[in-house]
Amino acid sequence: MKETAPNPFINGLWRQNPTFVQILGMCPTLAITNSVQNAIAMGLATAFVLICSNGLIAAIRKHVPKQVRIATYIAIIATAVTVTDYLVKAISISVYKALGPFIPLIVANCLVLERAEGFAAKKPVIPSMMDGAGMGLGFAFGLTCLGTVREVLGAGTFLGIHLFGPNFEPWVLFLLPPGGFISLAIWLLIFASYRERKDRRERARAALLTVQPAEAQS
Amino acid sequence: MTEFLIAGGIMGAMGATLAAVLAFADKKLYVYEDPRIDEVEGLLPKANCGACGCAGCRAFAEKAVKGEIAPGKCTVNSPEGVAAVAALLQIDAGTEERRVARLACAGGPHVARHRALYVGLPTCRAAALVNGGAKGCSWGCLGLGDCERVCSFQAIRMSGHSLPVVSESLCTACGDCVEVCPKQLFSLHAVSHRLWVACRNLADGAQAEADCEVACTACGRCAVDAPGGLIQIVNNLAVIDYGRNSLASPVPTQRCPTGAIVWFEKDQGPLRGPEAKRITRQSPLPVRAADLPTQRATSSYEGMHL
Amino acid sequence: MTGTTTKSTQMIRFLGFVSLLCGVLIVGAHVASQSRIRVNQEEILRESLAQLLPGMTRQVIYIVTPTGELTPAASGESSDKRIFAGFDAGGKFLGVVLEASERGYADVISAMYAYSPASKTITGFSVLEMKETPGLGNKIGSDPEFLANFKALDTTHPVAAVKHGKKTNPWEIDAISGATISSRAVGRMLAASVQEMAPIIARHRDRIERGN
Amino acid sequence: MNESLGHIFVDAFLINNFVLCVFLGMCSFLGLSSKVSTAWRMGVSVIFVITVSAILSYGTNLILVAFHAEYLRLITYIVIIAATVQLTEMFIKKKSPELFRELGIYLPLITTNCAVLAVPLFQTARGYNLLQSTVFALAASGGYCMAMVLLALVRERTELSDVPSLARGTALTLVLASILSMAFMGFAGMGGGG
Amino acid sequence: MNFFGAERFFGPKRLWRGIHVPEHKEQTAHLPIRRLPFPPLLIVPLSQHAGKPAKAIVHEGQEVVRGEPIAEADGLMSVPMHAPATGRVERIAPAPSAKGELTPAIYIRPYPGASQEVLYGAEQNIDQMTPAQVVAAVQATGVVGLGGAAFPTHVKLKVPEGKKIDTVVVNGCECEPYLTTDHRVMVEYPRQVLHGARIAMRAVGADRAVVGVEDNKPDALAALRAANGDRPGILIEAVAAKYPQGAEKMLVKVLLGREIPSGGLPADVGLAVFNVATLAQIGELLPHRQGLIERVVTIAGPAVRKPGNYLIPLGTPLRWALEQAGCTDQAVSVVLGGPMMGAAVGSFDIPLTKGVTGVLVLAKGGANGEAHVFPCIHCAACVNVCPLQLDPSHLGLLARKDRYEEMETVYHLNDCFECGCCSYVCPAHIPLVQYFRVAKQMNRERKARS
Amino acid sequence: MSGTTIIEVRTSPHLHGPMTVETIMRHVIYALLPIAAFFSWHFGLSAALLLAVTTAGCVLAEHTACRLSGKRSTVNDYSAAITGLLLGLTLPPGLPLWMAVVGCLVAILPGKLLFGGLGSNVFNPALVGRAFLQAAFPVAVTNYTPGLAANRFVEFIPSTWAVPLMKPAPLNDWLAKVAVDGFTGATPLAMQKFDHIYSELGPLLWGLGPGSLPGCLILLCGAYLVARGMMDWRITASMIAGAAATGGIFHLVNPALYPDPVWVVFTGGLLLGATFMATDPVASPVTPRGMWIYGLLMGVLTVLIRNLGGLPEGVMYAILFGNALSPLIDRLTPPRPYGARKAQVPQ
Ligand SMILES: Cc1cc2nc3c(=O)[nH]c(=O)nc-3n(C[C@H](O)[C@H](O)[C@H](O)COP(=O)(O)O)c2cc1C
Ligand SMILES: Cc1cc2nc3c(=O)[nH]c(=O)nc-3n(C[C@H](O)[C@H](O)[C@H](O)COP(=O)(O)O)c2cc1C
Ligand SMILES: Cc1cc2nc3c(=O)[nH]c(=O)nc-3n(C[C@H](O)[C@H](O)[C@H](O)COP(=O)(O)O)c2cc1C
Ligand SMILES: Cc1cc2nc3c(=O)[nH]c(=O)nc-3n(C[C@H](O)[C@H](O)[C@H](O)CO)c2cc1C
Ligand code: SF4
Ligand code: SF4
Ligand code: SF4
Ligand code: SF4
Ligand code: FES
Repeated sequence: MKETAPNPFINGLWRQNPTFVQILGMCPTLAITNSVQNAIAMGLATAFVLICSNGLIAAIRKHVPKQVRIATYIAIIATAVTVTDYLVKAISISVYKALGPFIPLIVANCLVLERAEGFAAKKPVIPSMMDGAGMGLGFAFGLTCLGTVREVLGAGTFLGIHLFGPNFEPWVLFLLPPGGFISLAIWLLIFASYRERKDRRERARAALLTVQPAEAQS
Repeated sequence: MTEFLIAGGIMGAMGATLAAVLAFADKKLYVYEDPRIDEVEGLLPKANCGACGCAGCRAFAEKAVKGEIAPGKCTVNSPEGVAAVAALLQIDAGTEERRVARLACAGGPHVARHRALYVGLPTCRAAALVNGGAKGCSWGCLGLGDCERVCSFQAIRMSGHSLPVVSESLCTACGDCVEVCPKQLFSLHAVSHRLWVACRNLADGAQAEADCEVACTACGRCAVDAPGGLIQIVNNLAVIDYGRNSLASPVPTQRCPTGAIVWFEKDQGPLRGPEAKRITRQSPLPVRAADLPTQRATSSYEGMHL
Repeated sequence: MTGTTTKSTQMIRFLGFVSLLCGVLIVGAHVASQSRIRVNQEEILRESLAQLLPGMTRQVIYIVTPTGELTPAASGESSDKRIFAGFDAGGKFLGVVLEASERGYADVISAMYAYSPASKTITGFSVLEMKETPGLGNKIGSDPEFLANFKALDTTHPVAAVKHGKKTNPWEIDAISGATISSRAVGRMLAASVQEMAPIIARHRDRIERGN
Repeated sequence: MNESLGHIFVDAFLINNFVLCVFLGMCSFLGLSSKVSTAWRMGVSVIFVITVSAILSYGTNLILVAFHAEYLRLITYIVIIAATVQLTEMFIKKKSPELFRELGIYLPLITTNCAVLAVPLFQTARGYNLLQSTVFALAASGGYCMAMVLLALVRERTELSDVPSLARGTALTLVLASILSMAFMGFAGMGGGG
Repeated sequence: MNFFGAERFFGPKRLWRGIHVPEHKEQTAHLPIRRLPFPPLLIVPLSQHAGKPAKAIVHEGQEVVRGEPIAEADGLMSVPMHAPATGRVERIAPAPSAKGELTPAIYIRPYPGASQEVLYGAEQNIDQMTPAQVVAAVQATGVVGLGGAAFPTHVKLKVPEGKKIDTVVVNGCECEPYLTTDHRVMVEYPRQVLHGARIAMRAVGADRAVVGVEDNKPDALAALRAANGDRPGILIEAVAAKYPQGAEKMLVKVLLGREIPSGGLPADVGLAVFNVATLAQIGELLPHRQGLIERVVTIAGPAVRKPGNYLIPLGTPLRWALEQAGCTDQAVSVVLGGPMMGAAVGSFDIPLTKGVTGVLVLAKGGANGEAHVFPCIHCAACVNVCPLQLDPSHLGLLARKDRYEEMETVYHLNDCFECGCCSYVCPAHIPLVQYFRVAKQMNRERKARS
Repeated sequence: MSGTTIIEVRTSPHLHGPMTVETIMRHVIYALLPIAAFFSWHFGLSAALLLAVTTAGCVLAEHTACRLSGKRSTVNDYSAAITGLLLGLTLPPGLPLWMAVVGCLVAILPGKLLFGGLGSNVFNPALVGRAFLQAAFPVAVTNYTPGLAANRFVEFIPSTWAVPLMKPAPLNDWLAKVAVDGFTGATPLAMQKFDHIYSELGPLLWGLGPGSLPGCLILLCGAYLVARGMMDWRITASMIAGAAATGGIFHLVNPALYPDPVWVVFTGGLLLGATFMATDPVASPVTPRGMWIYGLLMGVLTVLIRNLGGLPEGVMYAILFGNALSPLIDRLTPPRPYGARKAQVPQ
């Protein structure tokens, strides 16, 4: 049974976080996060696309013939992305340059289609937009986490501010592809150990509550 | 304005063309699949345990949709889940009495002797292949916990005395432990089968008791106490006829001298009768000091128990 | 809807309609943002030119035809080979800016540099696009020590990069330590570009300096 | 630009491997690489989809350029890809239901595999001709397939060992991917330089 | 050390893979075969061979004469049993066995002072028998493979439909450390061995026999060569000592360059393989129409007081045999068979049967000592020594994860004959063979279920 | 013992050969010691300290990590010490120690323990550590100081003591002080690749160039392990053969640009890699044919990366790539089982 998610917004932000739990939308997650600034910009752009596309798709969901549903969703997403693309270009060329070829690729960000199929296609407009916002911000949060590790270690800065003084030896690796993988792995390990510790605590509590099964009592 | 016309034209034409292609392909390549299969699968616990007898949950869903299997056959599903599947398919849930795994041995190392020390892979399977395991009773549990490891539902826990304890609530009757146990000590029984002989030893009484303090010695008291034919002594062992389970009660356990016959009270585990030997020992019995003929002494030969 | 195949014509009509709508939306966004984007792009171009030719306020763009002739280009349009001539507020000719590219460590590096036809020196250098290793190769765009090479780089002799600390001649580029490959790529890029463009510029020097 | 076909191939296949160096197609790379059999089937499906859609997009681009409607590139490309994927999906479902089951939710997700969209976009941006585009598409998708299979191979191997529970799953996969990508750094600069 | 494997190209024929194990044969190789007295009680299991158990033809309380049949063969895949001593049948009841289960057995209490002379039997002329009659006569002797497998010998003598056997291979390798039964049999009974070989040749219609003897037994080679003289038909070949050369698949490859197909039989490549002791028994028993009632067993090992080769009545309890030979208090485990393939026993109340080639009493702290098991480091030592060219490394890794089916279908688990080379060399001390046994068992059960 | 012997039941075989993992690893360390001694003699105190730090770092990292996760410490199998020694031998002697420690942590934690410890790692841990360092601190890791400096036993190379996380101070002053003539800081390979300057071959054989170890000594130490049956010579042989052959082809095509095969084999880390790293049993194939293919592949790849790539050295990348391929090689080259018609490639 589908769990009754209390709030689609919180759901995307934390419980079903696209980066750390669902492992979706990985390309921008790994490619764009070598600075915190880029990470935030990309996260917000994606969130914007998600909100628009979820809303639009939810609005027409009742009329879509099953066989062309993917093509339809994709067309809608692509429209939202192209519009975003122009918007970003119009607002700031330097941000546009940093996000490079990855804005058009938001179209192909699995996260967006997954939400279209998995949520917007079934739910009304408002919750869908909430979901889009939650997922989008969750995604932005994930990117920022990653961007932080990579920028701090890779350049010794956070949002461009030097943290360790000019003599810091940057860990170039973290700006390179392997560093992307490693940073995400580090975050996943942190979350896993957190979860494991929580589990262990819960299990210990459960053990105190249950009666030990009796073995051949005499 | 021309831009709008061109864009509209191109996009409209492309959309229509692709839709036409897809529509055509859809006619040619369409495979009918009952959408209810997916829906049923969504309602299953996804344990893929095989307790239902199908190869995984999807196979169960396929069969359930075809009406070949009742939703209730999935014993892992919650009652609400079963009801939901049944409601979806508009059929009867078809409930089945829940079964659990029961162990036919109570001889931990504190009551059952080992005749040698087994050294090797710490699994029952491996131990059983070396001379049948090092236990004195060649039917008994080897205590190395293959069943605990194989149970995907954490329903088996090895007790402090290296005996598996099955949790009645967690066991889904998937049968994995039945298959893995090299001594075939597990069997699946309806939970209502509460009278139980926790022993498989076929040796005669004296030998059985020498090997294990809680063995069934085939003394026959339970059989005498039980109503008509419920318990019989076959091959030096008490055997319960579960066809007459309605007659079962804790009474036959009352006079059992070793406590080999027990009554499972829900959530309390096996209960022995009041006359059963009290076992206060916690530590394992020493491995029987091997009467390895270290001297050339023909006279010691009389020690051979035959 | 379960189990029933939707009518093909309905599918075609639906998808056609949605696509049409999307197309219109996109064009709308395109048209609406077009002017703003152009302004932005020109701004960027001017900024980067001004960086190379300090004091520049006006640029004239020429396209080099395959035969080596110059034709003026409408601003903002990109094409093969371009020469930007820069003038200050007083209309004084400051120098030309040229584009060049070469394969670096990771991928192609493309850059712009300022060239003074009068002194035959390179007077400025800035990277447009590169994928050199951050913190290493990408210093060719930011390292002040490296950029100092381009205050007045002699081009009468073919330009070349030498290892860090080994610069002895005015036509040599002092490489970035640890990024010699990228530095050498810059050297090769400039050498090739100057070799090709200098004669053309020399031929049309008058016209360029006049700015028509 | 007039790159040689060999150079285009080596560049897209090894040096700027789509998966390990450019970060495209990550989701399926991480999600579908637990078994070699699945990984390589997915890889082959992607090779097919990418090559077909690259050729179709090349044609589409010609039309768009003719009408000065370049702004429609993104949407036309992606819709064409979506249609190609859906056709492939129908085809596989008909011909090999068990493969279909194995690729499961990931088949429709080929559409949203960034690598698939990136190829037409890159080829347009770099002004490749039809032949170059095809080679580029083959190399990029071949590189994707290779990386997939490599990762699946090493993942299958880790299945035989006792990975600490902490690292089991995606974290270990990411570490493997990261080491693989370090190994691929050896190819960097193979295209030129020194 | 085996540097570039150059020694392969010199010297006698040899096995390429496999291992060199310390032989420890000096303990008993020079000791002549001696008889052991009758124990107070003999336990003759009805199943001492591979195949169907025999059917008892005596009843409790009945008196039997040494050599008299007491159980008859139950079909083709079965052999009769004979009374190992003159005495009385005390009972017919289950008895413990080396496998750990109880199996039916005939308990015979020999009369005190009973003679070791065999009083039963009658002469028969083999030369006038057809091959089928020879096979029947061999079955009547109750002889099974004495090389360890205890496979009924007459079954091997019956040429399968459509096959032709051109050569009888006589296996005198005895590659297992400690064991010297075949060695002593060859030294002391060379004529019986050769006679048995000729009987086998007649039965299978082969015109040639090859005896393979490892070159660490020069006296056995000499004795066989002397006994054979220059009679044609039997070729006696020395092969360089290496374990497990005695396995028929290996020996056949080394001697004749033939490979028995996977899952096939020697007959598939025109061969029949017999152990020297098996043939010696046939050569000895068949002319007198007698039955197999005793066999040579090596009792050896670091913890034995009086090691030696003993002629032991079948059904002698292990405890009796050990008491006769005596153990030191260093003893820690007792193995039936050789140290590489033999099974350790946990009970001394089991009888010695036709398949027991040796009894080893191992001491504490020997090579058998406690060792820490490391993870597999993929060192490939096991792959390099596996005589069947399997991949024990992967098999072991898969077994750890219970992936038994894959082991069988992809990695040829069922070809493994459990020689133990891989476990022997594994620096990580992984009990590979034990894993493989469990895996095979699990696969068998899975197949039986479905 | 009062005659109450407990008998044990075990499975066959009841004998075991003399080899254990622990002995093998110990002997690998013995074989590495002469090389480590040479390294320390050649570069002096800093090198010795570097080796000590990497070895201790790896051992401590493994010990602590095991303890923290509540397991028995596994350092007594000596494999962590090998990792440390080899990591140290692949690093330049003046590397800041804090970077060396980072390398140890990476080698042992994600490189080994994350996979499940000894025997489970897919990639060679020492090389994972080294690859990480190379990518993280490319300048520091390729910065070689001159060997045989006069004061090498008296003072440390200053960069050794760089403050953690900070850049090492430039070495120019120190270099001027030790006054090594014509020293460029480049390894012979880098000089050949970027400046087309060939170092003399003779000193290379004896390891007297900067950044190179004595080829002959390495081969000798490897031969010791082979003779004791603790290492497989096939991988080493085929890797050298592969590199020499590929190098030879390049040399024939353009002798001016590409060095000759002997030079190829004796420079850079090739011999150390082929002898001690490519042969790491854990990450290499187990099948006999597989070993040949594996070695050849790495040899060829090394030279391709060296000659065509942007980096002067390719051994590390070639071995890591080989490690990644070794499961595939194992699958494609199963031994032909006795009695089978032909080897079957598992699916
Ligand atoms: C991960 C990595 C990235 C590198 N990136 C660059 C780069 O972008 N540009 C460059 O010139 N050298 C780069 N190099 C270094 C070169 O391989 C080479 O060592 C260096 O250019 C030689 O310069 P040097 O002679 O000053 O030491 C990189 C090395 C590594 C390991
Ligand atoms: C099921 C089965 C059937 C056999 N049938 C024959 C047979 O027909 N002819 C034959 O010569 N050997 C036959 N053998 C004997 C084997 O070839 C082999 O000699 C025997 O298993 C003992 O070999 P080992 O000691 O190497 O395990 C058979 C074996 C088995 C297991
Ligand atoms: C690993 C292994 C080692 C063996 N070693 C011997 C041996 O040394 N001597 C021997 O006679 N049989 C040995 N055998 C048994 C032979 O394979 C074969 O079964 C026997 O020679 C057949 O003769 P039999 O049936 O007369 O015993 C060995 C079998 C295996 C699997
Ligand atoms: C011949 C041989 C070579 C080895 N080479 C390496 C090596 O290059 N790097 C390393 O970390 N460990 C090496 N080891 C040690 C050990 O195998 C390694 O730490 C494992 O990879 C840890 O699982 C080697 C061991 C042996 C026996
Ligand atoms: S393994 Fe046994 S105990 Fe566990 S769920 Fe299955 S039947 Fe029950
Ligand atoms: S019940 Fe069976 S499997 Fe479980 S511990 Fe006992 S012998 Fe082992
Ligand atoms: S795998 Fe089997 S046949 Fe091969 S060495 Fe091991 S035990 Fe012997
Ligand atoms: S000998 Fe042992 S450690 Fe070596 S590969 Fe085989 S199983 Fe692994
Ligand atoms: S975001 Fe690129 S494949 Fe998922």
